[in-house]
Amino acid sequence: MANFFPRWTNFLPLKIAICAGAVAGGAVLAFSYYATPKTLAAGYMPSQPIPFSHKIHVDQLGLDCRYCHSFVDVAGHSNVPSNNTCWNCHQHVQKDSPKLQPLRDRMDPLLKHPDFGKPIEWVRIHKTPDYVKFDHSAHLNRGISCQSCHGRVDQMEVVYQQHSLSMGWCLECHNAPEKHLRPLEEVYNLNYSDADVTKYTKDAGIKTTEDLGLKLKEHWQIAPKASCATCHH
Amino acid sequence: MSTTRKRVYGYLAEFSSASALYKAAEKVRDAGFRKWDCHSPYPVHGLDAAMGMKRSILPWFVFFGGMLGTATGFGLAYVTQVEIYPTVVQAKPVNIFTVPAFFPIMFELTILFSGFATLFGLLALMKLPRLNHPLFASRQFHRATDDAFFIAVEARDPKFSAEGTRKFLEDIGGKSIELVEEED
Amino acid sequence: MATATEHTPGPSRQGPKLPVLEREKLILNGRSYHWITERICGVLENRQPLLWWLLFIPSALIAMVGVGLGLTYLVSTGVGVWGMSNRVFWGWDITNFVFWIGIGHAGTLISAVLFLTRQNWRTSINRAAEAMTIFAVMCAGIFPAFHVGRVWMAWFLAPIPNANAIWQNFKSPLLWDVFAVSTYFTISLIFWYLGMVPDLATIRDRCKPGLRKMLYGIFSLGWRGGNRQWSHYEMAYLLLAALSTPLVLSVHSVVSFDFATSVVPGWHTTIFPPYFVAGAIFGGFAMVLTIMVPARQLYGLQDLITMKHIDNMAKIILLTGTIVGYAYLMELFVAYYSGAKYEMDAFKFRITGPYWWAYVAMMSCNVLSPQFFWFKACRENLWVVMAVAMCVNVGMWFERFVIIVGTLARMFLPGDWKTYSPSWVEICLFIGTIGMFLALFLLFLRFLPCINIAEVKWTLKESDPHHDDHHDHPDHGTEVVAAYQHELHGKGAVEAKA
Amino acid sequence: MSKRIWQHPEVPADETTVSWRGLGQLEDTPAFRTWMEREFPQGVAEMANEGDAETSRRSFLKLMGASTALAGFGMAACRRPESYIVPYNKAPEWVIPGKATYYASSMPRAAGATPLVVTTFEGRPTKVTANSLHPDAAGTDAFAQASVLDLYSPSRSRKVLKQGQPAPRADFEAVIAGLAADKSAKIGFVFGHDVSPTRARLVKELTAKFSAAKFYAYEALEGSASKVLGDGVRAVADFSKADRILSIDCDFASLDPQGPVTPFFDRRKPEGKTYSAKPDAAGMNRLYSIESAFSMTGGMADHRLRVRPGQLLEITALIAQRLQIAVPTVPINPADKTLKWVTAMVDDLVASKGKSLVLAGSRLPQPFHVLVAAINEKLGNVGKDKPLHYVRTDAQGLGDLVSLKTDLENGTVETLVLLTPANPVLDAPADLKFGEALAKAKTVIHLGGRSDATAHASTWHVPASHYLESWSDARSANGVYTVVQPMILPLYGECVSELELLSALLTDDGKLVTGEGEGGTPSPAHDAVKKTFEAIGGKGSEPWRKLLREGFHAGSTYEVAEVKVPDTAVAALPASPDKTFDVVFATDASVYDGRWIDNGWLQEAPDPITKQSWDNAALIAPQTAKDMGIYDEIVALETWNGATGPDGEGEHRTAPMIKVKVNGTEIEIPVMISFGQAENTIVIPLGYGQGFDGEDKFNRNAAGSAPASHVGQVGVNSGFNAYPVRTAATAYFATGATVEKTSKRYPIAVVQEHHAMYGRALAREISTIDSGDHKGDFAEQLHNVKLQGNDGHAPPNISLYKQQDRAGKPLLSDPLHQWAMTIDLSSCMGCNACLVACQSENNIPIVGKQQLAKGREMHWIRMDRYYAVDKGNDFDPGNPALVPQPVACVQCESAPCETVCPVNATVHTEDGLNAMAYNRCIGTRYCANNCPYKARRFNFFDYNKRNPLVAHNLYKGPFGEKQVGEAPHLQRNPNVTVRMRGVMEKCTYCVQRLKDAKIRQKRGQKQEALLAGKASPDSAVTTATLRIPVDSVKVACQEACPAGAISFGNKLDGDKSAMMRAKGIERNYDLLNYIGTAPRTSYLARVKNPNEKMPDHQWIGKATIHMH
Repeated sequence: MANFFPRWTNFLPLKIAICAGAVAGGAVLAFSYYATPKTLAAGYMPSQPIPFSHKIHVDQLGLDCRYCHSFVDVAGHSNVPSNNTCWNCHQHVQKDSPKLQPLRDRMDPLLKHPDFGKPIEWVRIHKTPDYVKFDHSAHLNRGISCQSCHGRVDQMEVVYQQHSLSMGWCLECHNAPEKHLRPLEEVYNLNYSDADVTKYTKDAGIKTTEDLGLKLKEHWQIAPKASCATCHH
Repeated sequence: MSTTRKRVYGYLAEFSSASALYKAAEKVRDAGFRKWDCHSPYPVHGLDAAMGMKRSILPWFVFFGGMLGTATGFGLAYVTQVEIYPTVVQAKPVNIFTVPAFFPIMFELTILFSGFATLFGLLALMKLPRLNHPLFASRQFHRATDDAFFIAVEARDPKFSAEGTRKFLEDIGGKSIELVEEED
Repeated sequence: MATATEHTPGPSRQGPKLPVLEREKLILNGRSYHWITERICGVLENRQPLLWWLLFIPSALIAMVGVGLGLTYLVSTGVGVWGMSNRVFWGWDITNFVFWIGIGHAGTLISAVLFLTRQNWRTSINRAAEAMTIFAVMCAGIFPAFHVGRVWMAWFLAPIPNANAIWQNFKSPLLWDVFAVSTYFTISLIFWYLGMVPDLATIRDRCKPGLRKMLYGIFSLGWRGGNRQWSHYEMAYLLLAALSTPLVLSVHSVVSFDFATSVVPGWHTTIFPPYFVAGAIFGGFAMVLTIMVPARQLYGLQDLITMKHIDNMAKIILLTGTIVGYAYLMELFVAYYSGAKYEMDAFKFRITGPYWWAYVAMMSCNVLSPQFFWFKACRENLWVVMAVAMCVNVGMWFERFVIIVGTLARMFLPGDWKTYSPSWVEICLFIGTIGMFLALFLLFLRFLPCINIAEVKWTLKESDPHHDDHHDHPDHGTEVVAAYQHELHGKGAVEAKA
Repeated sequence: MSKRIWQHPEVPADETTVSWRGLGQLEDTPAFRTWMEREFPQGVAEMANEGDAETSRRSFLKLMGASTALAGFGMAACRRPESYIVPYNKAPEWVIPGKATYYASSMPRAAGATPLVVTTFEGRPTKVTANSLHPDAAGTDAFAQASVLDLYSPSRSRKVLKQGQPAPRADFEAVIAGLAADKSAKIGFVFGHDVSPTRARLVKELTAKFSAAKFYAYEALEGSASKVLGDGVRAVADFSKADRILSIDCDFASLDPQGPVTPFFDRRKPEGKTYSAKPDAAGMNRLYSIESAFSMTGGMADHRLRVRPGQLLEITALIAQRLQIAVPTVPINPADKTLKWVTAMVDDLVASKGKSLVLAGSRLPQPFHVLVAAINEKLGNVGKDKPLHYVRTDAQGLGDLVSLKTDLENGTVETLVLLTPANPVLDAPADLKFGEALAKAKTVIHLGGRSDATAHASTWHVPASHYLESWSDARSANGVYTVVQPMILPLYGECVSELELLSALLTDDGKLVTGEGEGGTPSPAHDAVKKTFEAIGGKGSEPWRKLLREGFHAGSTYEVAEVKVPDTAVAALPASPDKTFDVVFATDASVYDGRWIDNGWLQEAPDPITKQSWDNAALIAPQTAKDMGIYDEIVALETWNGATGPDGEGEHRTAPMIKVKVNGTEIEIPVMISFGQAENTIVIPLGYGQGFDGEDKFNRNAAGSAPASHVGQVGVNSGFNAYPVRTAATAYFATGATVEKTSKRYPIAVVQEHHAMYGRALAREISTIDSGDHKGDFAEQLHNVKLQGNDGHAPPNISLYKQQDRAGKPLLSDPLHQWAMTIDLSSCMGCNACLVACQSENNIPIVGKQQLAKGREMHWIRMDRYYAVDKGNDFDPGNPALVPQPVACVQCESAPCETVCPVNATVHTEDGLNAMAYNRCIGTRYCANNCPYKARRFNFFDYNKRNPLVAHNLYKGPFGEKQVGEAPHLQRNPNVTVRMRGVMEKCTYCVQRLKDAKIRQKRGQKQEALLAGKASPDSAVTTATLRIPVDSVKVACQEACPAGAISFGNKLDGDKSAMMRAKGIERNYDLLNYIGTAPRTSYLARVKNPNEKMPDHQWIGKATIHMH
């Protein structure tokens, strides 16, 4: 009689266990890092049919967000401007820019382009699933800025998704809105900072935006809901 | 068996019955051996004492495993239900008074963790799985799982001596005494 | 369980004659260790009898068609292929779930509760009963897993940290169920497997080198039967038995909570947990008999699984059947005593309403048929035993059907009353699980030791290290002593020496 | 170029008001006026012309067709698929993406237009509701609610057909041009019975242009009242003035409207319409009903007499006789009981002279109308400020079907233009043989929404524009001028509206312009309507704008007609011979006369009386059924053991088929038991059996007379056609029918299988009088409402727990809103308006007959209807009380469903709703089992993705046919998730509306801050500013209810809210109170107002009062 299993097999179970543990642990870590909206959704930066620069229009030219997204504080849906909003200016400005050719094709009847009258298909960046009902106006009119969800769009040459927009991320703010609350006047000011706080209060104790947010939360009776029907119906 | 020189594992002696094994074990114990074992096809009662073994410490593993399970159950339920995201269901309170509803899961996790502690604790204590062992090289050892009773005394034991131990085993009634050597 | 006999002492004895309880032998005909090894290992080493194939092939086919195709169709098309409606939301699915999970309970009970209560007769049947537990829980698990509308979302049931920051509802009996059933399966599997390790080693040691030896070798983990292993092993076995006992009681209690914690009249009753547990043991033992009696004949294991085993199981069925019958009557009394119209009606409609036949089937199979076991002649007649066991299997299925469908079809508002009947898909799936259960059990017989070899050896008289000491003990009235008495005296002797 | 008037840098001061209309949210504040002026600006510079402005907002398909491509169901892949945002190229005015826009319009109908407010999303009409500003507003019924589905129906006709085959529209346009040129054309026009002033004006113009033109009006279920009252004269009831009402087989509350019905229901509430008064029986009206089968109205009656139709005239004559109106021609030999009943009733009518009202069913034969006119005259009920007055409508000088037939046969009419919504080839009286007459015409042009039998029998079939796509006008019951304005261009380019067709004929070149003209000029129908209106409302844009804004022209009514009391010497009707049966050809609550057969919502809505869906059946009283030998035993209303009925239950239920022979013809039809129906009477609803395909159980497609092409997917194989046995003389009922049993059986789908309450006090009822049964007087009965049934002896529920969170605050923590509802059974009649309204608001799918039979209906509201008959009733035990009870999720505060969900998919919201997160649901269905009200609905199949109407389709899984076409998706409410298979759903109090209202309210904070010029952190925000104004938000069922039975509001508003006042009254009780679920929806017990002198008074209002 001899041993059926060679001696090295004695260590095999331990090795397998260690390897399996490492693989499983690695998979969990990798999955929880890479397969979550934080990684999958944030940072999405598709190229658009017209390379519209928010930095130029907002930061340099000083356009208000609502010039183009005109219903954002009125409707749940934040509208993307229709072609004639662009055309209002761009039939006079940057008339020859090749980047704007798609717009001219659609808007200038003289070009007789086959696309005339058709809309521009912008690539959607910020998307919540169809079972999530996010209402822009509810947030903007209660002191949550564009910036809280979209980031510093005014600094973006090309718009990308800054935050995960996952439910957990939404809940962070719904459970502690003071970090994001600001005076209504500052909602469209993406540059809002601690320095702006003093404009709105004489209370020396309020120094940071969060301090002011706490005050606003109390004063405006802001109590964001966290139950399902707040967003799902 | 090859003739090359090999490391000796120890002696393996067969005994005729459980009672013979039992009596022999007492003698081996009294002779002061440490690295030895009795092999039988079923657990022979009282052999622990006959071999001078202490009670297994496995219950402690299981106790702590179980407590960990209870704590996990409670923590998982309480933290997720009361701390992180309290939900209102059937007007049940969202505070410490809701804990009775968590008892079933705390209980189940206690059992589950205890079970795993038993399994892994046992394997650790038995030093299994170990598929290769010198004893498997013995030509008669396979009967240990059928109908034979063996005592194996390891060469590592300080009292071991090639001749003395063999003689000792013969004296206490061992038959078919075999010098088991390690293979490689 | 034991018969008092007047024993005549041997001629060498002197002293008073003492009447003692002589245990019936668990293993008949004075079989040797090796005979036991040969016999049990022979089941899986020899060529399988033709009957095995005749049973296995149809079972496997039924399992593949019923479970495989049934589930494929179900998942691809929707729960609507079953017969449920917006009035009766559960039908055969949960009926089958409770039925199978109940069957599982006998295995754990035999291996754990009878172990703790030192019922050595369990050793011949516990392995098969535990296997039955595993397979029954597997069959049971299919139903709750696949009865959900979106099975691909069933992972929502697992408490995994997620980007949605939402968790399970730990107050839900259904979540308790998830934990209870998965724990039950895991612990049963561990228990079963650990119990099998020495026996796998036996088989390993009988194998010629080859694939079989490798597999048995791997799964026996290198077991050497050394007492330094046995010592921990026995402790582990004891601990697992101690863990399984409350577990098995909790599992069916938790299953019963699905009903008992609801507001539905006929479900909302505190007697459900003990009633369900008793019913589970009842149904489980019936299934053990249903399977073991033919297997015993098929493989010639009459010396290992003796009429004493069957007699004991029949008595347990009688006991638990009576408890179940008591529960049925007590339900009615509680409903009457509540004075609530809805409660009284629930039982009135159960008994006389559209599903009266199910109630009659339940009552006659579960309460009346076990009454035969009051008679020894019935307990000793294998045909009667099989017939009653089959009745109980059927009756326990109907019990769950009555509780679930009979109640839901006639709830609070007459405006929503509508009866339910299963579709062919549900029927196929149930038959498929029966096929799956049989197929798995036959595979078990084919590849694994169906009787616990080590434990059976242990129950032999000569396995007690002191079995031959007693001639020297003047305080013993007889040399023929029950095995457990040997143990007691053996321990005393050891302690005295130490 | 741009018309974007909203493109102001600053926000309009009060754009909080997007759903201002009918919501009562904005009183007539100055801010409101300012906003209105802005919304409808005068002379906005960018507008090229007015017509441009009118059409641009409706041009959604042209501009926005791609937007629906966005809705995709994407599993999270590694990288998500690219999706696009497709903005408008030229943004249409007033359309705010994602926000509803509301327009006032109306639905033209024979009994007067239903004034509506239409909800549109990005130009898609998705929901209609009553225009509560309209003086004739009376809620909506199921037909109006369901009409929006017809717009998107896949069965809708969308191609021009020539002889039943598709043909180019240009060919048809050439025909019209030819007709327009031929001024001597022998042309006939058949209209419906709806009244359109523009049409009346165009008729005059047509008469002027075409010298030989003839005009007719036809609808299948037309009555003969106008023959008695005079051409174009109608009787209109004012229920607010009627203390005592007698309905002679008149379902005025539902299928046979006689005037705005809401005031009738207001007076069914002893506490007054808004629950603000002390309960008082004196304010209630009393309804007597004499009918042969239960109608919705009969179910409301305080005293109801069941009479076979053959005896109805005798009873009517008896009433006349008691009022000293001689009716010598009708033999009157009433039974004792009947005589007592009638005598006491007439005494009561006489006692309320001038404040009583007698109504005869409009479909009853002429003698009834003669007698009833005389009776009303005698009782002094007619005139201004009286319960009844006669009006003269614009529909005058129109011939009937008999004269049309004659004209067709003798060649007076060669070209026939069929504009009626009826389907004369199918539904004209059989003895007229109208189909044969039609074949004699040279050209028949049929304008219709469905390609039905008439469409196939016509030379030309032209798809009609839906009323939500076309310009028109109409008059409501009292003649208020009401506009019909389009929300959207016709979905299909070939559609033509009635006025467009008439306008084209009036032009010289006969050019048919539909939808909008070249270059976006408005439709000729728009110009025609505007011209008509200028004559009524005055010229200039302001009255016109006001009309479009409000939907009606205030102050315009019909002129009152003087009606000479007709001669009472009426002809007796033929008596019912012995051992024969009377047959009633009933109006159907789902398909009406057959025109709605392709409307899935209506087909699926259970018949309010029989609870049958998708089919019709011959209804027979239990005793009659036994006498006929159909059943061996009398089918009991209630069995002691809850056993299934003799026909089985659920998917196994089949009905025995009988042969009914009447008027010399016979039909086969399944039988259903109907309780409370007169003996020896067979009621057969009309309108079914219009087309069959190979899936039909009896292979009726083989007969060829009703091919599947006559109906769409919804209506195919649905029911049995009773028109072939109906003659002109027996248009409403026939006598002398014989019945033969057959061995055949037919599967039927019945939503509610058990009709009694089984001793459970569910839908509670009390009466205003002490009937001497120890239940006391009105006050005592009111006091004991909460103690009826099991609740009288169940101990109170005491919770072990305090309902608190970690901080010790209450769980339902919202300090602003806590929603609740009451349903008043006293005014609920059990029609399906709420059910269908809910379906359209909440994207509820239909499931088809087979699924419905299994009990898988998806309606969030289950309209339970219970019959109750007192054991001691010796007056007429076969005439049970009918009590409806709509049950939707009652939003239990202590909801049993929530705790059992393992995944937290259904939890409570802070404001007291039982929320349902569809996307979290895995479908264990445990919640639904544990719901005592069975208010939850499970998506057993992907009803939204797999067409449930194709036979066996649901069972084909991935191989099944997908939902047909894109159009049905356009109806969906974008604010409500479309549920997939495997998830649970249920009523959530229209949470999308509540959320929308809250957001609008909170926006006010900003407005306030900006207007006051204060820095926003200093702006005052109080509970009052954040709370939605009292009762301003309405849920869909509440809005739809014509009876005002549903009150909804915020509990924290206290007694300012009608809902809270209703909760405070003694009639309020919780359904299944003893379980302790603490429902937020409670019910108000039904109050019957019997007459102590009536022989049956002691059995009235006793449905539940003796239960314990």
